[in-house]
Amino acid sequence: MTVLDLLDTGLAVLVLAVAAWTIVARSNFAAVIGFMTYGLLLSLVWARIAALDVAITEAAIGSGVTGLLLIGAAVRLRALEKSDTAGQVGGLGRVGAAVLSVLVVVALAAVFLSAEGQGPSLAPEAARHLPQFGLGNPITAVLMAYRAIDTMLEKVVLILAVIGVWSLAPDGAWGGAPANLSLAEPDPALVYLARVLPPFGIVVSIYIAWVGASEPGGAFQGGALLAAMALVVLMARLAPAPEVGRLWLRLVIVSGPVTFLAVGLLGFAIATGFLAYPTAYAKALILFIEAFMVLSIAAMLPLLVLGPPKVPGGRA
Amino acid sequence: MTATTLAGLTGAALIGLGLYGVLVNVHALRKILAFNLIGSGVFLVFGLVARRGAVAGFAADPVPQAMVITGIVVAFSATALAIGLLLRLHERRVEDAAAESDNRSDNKSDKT
Amino acid sequence: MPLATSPAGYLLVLAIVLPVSGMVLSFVLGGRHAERIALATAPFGLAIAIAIAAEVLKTGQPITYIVGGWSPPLGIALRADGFSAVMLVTSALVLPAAMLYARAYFATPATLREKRAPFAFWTLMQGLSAALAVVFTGGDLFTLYVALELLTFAAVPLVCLDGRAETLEAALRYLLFALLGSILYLLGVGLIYGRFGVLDIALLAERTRALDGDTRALLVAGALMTAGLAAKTALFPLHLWLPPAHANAPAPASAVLSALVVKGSFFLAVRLWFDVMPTLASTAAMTVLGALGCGAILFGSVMALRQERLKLLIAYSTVAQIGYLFLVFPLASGAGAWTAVGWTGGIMQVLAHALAKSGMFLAAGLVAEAVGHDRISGLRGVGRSMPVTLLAFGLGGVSLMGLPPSGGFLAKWWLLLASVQSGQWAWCLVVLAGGLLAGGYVFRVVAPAIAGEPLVLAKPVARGREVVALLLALGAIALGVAPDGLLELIRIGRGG
Amino acid sequence: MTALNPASLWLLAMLVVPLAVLAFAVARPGRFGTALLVAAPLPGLVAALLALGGEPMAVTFPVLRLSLALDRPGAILLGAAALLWSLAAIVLPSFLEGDRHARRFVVCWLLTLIGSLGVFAAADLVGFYLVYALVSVPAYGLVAHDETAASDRAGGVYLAFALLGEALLLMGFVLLAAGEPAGSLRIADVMAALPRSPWAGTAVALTAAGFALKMALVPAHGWMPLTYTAAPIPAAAVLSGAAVKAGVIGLIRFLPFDLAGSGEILVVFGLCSAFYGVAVGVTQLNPKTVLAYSSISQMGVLATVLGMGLAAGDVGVRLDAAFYGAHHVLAKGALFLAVGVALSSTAGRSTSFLLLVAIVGLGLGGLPFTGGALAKLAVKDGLGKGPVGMLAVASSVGTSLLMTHFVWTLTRLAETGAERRVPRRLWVAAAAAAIVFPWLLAMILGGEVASLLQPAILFASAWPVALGVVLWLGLVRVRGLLPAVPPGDIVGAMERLFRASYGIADGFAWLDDKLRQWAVAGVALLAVTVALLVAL
Repeated sequence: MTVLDLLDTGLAVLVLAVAAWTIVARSNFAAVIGFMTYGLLLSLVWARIAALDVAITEAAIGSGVTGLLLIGAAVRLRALEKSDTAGQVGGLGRVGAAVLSVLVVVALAAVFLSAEGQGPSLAPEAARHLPQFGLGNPITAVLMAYRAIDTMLEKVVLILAVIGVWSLAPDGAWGGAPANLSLAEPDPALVYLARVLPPFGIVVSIYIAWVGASEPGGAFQGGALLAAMALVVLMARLAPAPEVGRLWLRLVIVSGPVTFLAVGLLGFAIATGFLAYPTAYAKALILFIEAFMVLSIAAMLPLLVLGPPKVPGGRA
Repeated sequence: MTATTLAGLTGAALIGLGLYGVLVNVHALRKILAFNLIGSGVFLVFGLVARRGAVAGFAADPVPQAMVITGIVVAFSATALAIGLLLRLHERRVEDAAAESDNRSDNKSDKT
Repeated sequence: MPLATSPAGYLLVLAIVLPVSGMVLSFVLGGRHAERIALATAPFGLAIAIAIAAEVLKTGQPITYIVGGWSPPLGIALRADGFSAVMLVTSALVLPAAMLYARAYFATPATLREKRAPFAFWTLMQGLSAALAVVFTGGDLFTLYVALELLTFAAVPLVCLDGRAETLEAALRYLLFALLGSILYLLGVGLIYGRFGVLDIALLAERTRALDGDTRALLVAGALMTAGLAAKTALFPLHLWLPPAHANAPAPASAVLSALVVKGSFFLAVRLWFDVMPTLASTAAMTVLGALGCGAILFGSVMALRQERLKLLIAYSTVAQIGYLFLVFPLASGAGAWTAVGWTGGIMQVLAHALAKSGMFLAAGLVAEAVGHDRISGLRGVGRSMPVTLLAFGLGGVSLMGLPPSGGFLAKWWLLLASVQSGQWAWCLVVLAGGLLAGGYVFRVVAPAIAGEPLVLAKPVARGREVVALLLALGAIALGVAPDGLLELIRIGRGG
Repeated sequence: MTALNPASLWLLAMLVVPLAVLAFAVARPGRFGTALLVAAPLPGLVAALLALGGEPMAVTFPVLRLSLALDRPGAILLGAAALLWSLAAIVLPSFLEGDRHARRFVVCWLLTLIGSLGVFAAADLVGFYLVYALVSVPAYGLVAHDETAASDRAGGVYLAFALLGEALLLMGFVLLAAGEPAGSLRIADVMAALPRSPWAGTAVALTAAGFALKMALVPAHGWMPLTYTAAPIPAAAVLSGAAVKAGVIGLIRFLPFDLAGSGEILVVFGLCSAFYGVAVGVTQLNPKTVLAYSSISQMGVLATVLGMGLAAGDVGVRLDAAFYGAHHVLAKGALFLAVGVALSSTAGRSTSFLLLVAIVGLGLGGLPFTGGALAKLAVKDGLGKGPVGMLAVASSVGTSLLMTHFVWTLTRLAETGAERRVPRRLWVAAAAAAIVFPWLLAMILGGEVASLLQPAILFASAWPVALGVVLWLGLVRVRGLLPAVPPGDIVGAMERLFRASYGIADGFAWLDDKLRQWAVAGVALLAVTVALLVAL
């Protein structure tokens, strides 16, 4: 066993231990902190299996933004935690759940171990067409060209989630803004950070989105970083949360999918059909779409963290 | 055993842990957490598949990796919606309880 | 199956793009525009769906569209066979009907630019329409995962639009269980890709047919995906989320949830076992699914008989009717000559239930609105004050009971016929018992409703909304004299 | 439409005309034209007469997948039923005047009418099932019309039996269809394919059981006394007269007479019903209940006749049974109208009235010169001279006894007032129809009617009737010894048994409670996964 193997094994054990902690921890808060740690450790696992794009995404979303969302919820639900013991699962239920979960794991493990080694791959196929787009990162090609419709629909999922979260507003608050992220006055250090960080963050996220054409990174990761910047600013209360009735906000939210859809339909006219790009403009079109996707993601992720409008808006 | 298979097995174990957690945890927040564990376990399975698709000159099959990125976004949306519902439910319960105790005290004052 | 775009393939793109665009535009413009856009696009949606059905029927084979010109396995194909086509048409009928009905329910008041519930309703309904279009036309298992999630995300918030604690709890439970279901599905997708490096259904069909060797990954995937989809379809004993969600949602949402949304995940389960891996569908596994369906029929019907509230009764009836759908697995899989009969029966059940149940939910909603409650014990004479509504409920009930002429009758007829021809007698008993129990719960509502003095209504009912409910129920009846073309259409693209 | 024979259009009119009347009744609540209700069944009568006089008619509607055909047995029953529906409709206005549920009654009336007539002409399985459902299910509205505790109960019990019958029939029909390799649903085709069907026995048994429920053969008879006692007079008249014959035509159409099957089973059920109806009938004091038990008995006789025909492989029994049934249609309908007359006026106590009632009633026992005597003669040969034939004669004695008892219960009836009046003239017309129609039928069918008036034949029909009357005279003296049997006798026990099954439902509710707990449902999800994994 090499050192690397040992490290891998250690990492796996650590990941599982932290995961188990999030299940059994007594306090919700501790479990959420555990989960964020878990997310970071997981990105290391992703990096170890040659999936840098995923590692970045997992760190940004799986750990970062999701963590923020969960922490906020844990804080607000703290009052509930102690009182709510009804519906405790009995010993028999736990044993049953454990046995069946283990059976599922065994079945999966049997599959993985039975077919070790080389598996089927679309990698060469995916790479073969890359020059046609002028792209270097095959993942971007998959997301933006081969499986573009998935990516487009995934943005629709995000919009539906935004509508769903907004629909939870109290009736009187419609059109208004979501509540502040933290209940207490922001820490001065955070405020300072929030003043300094965003300019850099914006530059870096644009870079990540741009470089995604050829290196790990891309619209989603760029958007996520931009979203993180927005969240920092919101937490520091340097800017108010936007009112959900604002036209500009809605336009920003839909800009990504709308551009995607529009370029996709344009494909009927200028290329071979829906979501097809003419070879000459492929890279330009993809980057054009990605630019708006970054905007959309950067708007939607913080909005999903912020939750439904709470403060009655300026205009009903 | 390679790092890849190890990652796959880790994924399987995470799925098992998550399933157990979703089933036995009472608190909805913890169910949501456990659901995210299952999710990341499933994504690791995709990672394993991607890595096994490494053929000459390619570190991994990009297609499953791209799917994971899409999957992470969807999982995040799901978490956000679930948390939103949970928080709103909590709020409503507090409001309803407050309204009920108001009613009760009103009734009492009527009687006295 | 062809891996090239069919001449009319663009219709599939339109079927998806239209509701997506409508939803996005509604989201941006908001307010009354959302309603207008939803209603204005509906006829076009219906026209597209009918055009797809006509094309499939005319050419006698599925139509395909290769998105972006990238052929599977690298790219994604959209595909519509006969089953897709009839489901597209059904949803293009039921959704607009629910929307028309909902206009009074979710109107934006003149004093407001935008109101929460109407905004959410009109955008989410279009989201639902888009999700269903992708579910019915998606040719790629991962695209279908995204579609499943689209469906869930559009459906869940509809349940709790009134914001009561009870409905929020129902919605949360629905969401969590549905997520559990979809993650199991996704895990299966991962395993299948790991085995073949292919997710296109048509290609997978070829691969699994030609398969010899290790099937372990596929079997594990099949079990996981089927269980996940069963959870999303609320197949007994996985129905915990359905009664509270369907019974507490606003009536037009309940109608769509019961009629279409649960059929979405069922549709994918059918795809899985009839298209993706028909050769791996063991008799035992199909029997397990059929047995669960039987459990659902008996259990759901008996529970419906016991409910105090009308909408809960209808919701449990949905649990029962879903059971019939799963009889399609033992009755239409395999190679016997009866499979065509079992298939037609199963699909007819999907269609008849969609129309009958949506009509019944809309009728129940009208009753609850006009009377002020939906306690069955307090509905004596309601049929005399709102006869059209009760007629809608009763005609839907006729189809559920399987009395002729109705789609429900034909469905039962064929399911029984296939059971007999395949020698699987046990299903017959349950199907017949289910009909009797359905008779019981329909009678429980209808008999007192047409008796006594006319119930005094707290609020008048709008005739137009009654007619919408009635038309849907009449649709279920009209399926009883379904033209041969429809039956032919249902079978187009079925393996073999 | 593939019909060539323009007379067949009457078959279409038979269904369309009542539908049009129905539409009219729904569109114009409040007022409903008596004339329309009386006219609605008449196209059926015309079709029946045309079919009796000429060739069998047939017509097919491909779009509706419905085909109609009228042969002689069907036409005989159709004619009698249409006549009764038309006559009974005459009293509807006086019954429904000021009734808050008049429209509901008329709608149910017309739907039942369509089914009742259609069932004699339906020529394919699905079409037959459709009209059979129509003659069974909407009749609930007629039975439960009065909205008393008794009629609510009767309605519930009626519907339960009706739906159970539908279920049995559905399964039987599916088995019949499954046995037809070409996929044809025409009754003629499936019956022709029956000998080669692997499911022949089960198919016939289930189908016959479904029809036996409709005919109220013992032990599935309990619904009938409840129903006819609770239903308003005109409804009871058409239900007991016409609607029940859906079961008779069912047996006629679906028993494989050309195969000589095991008809003995049917004979046993039939004879049991024939005597059981009489035995319990004489304990009843409500004339409507007495008539209901008489119907059980008469349907038992018909089942015996058909059973003997089946055992002997005698195709001709179809016509005989239809003839017997046709007489019962009109006689039973007339007798229910007689109850209406007795209820609505003192004239109901007059000797002339009671005499006519006795003639029609004893006609069921075979009183010479009545239509009933012809009916008895028609089935006599089929019943044979063996033990079954003798038992059949004994049942005639019983019927006469029961009918005498019926006349007596009429005399004891308290007058309830005249607002729901059955006109005497109508009653006389119905009675005349019951007496005369079989004679007309016999002449149309070309029988040698005069030879039936020979003294030996007259005597053979007369003595059982006389014996029955005498026996009743004896019985009435020991009346106090008779047990008090509740209408529907064993149906009360069945209801209790049914209620006991609610315990199962409680078990389901408990299960539901568990399964709706998150953890249990979650474990169930994994269990389903593992079960599928194992099963794959």
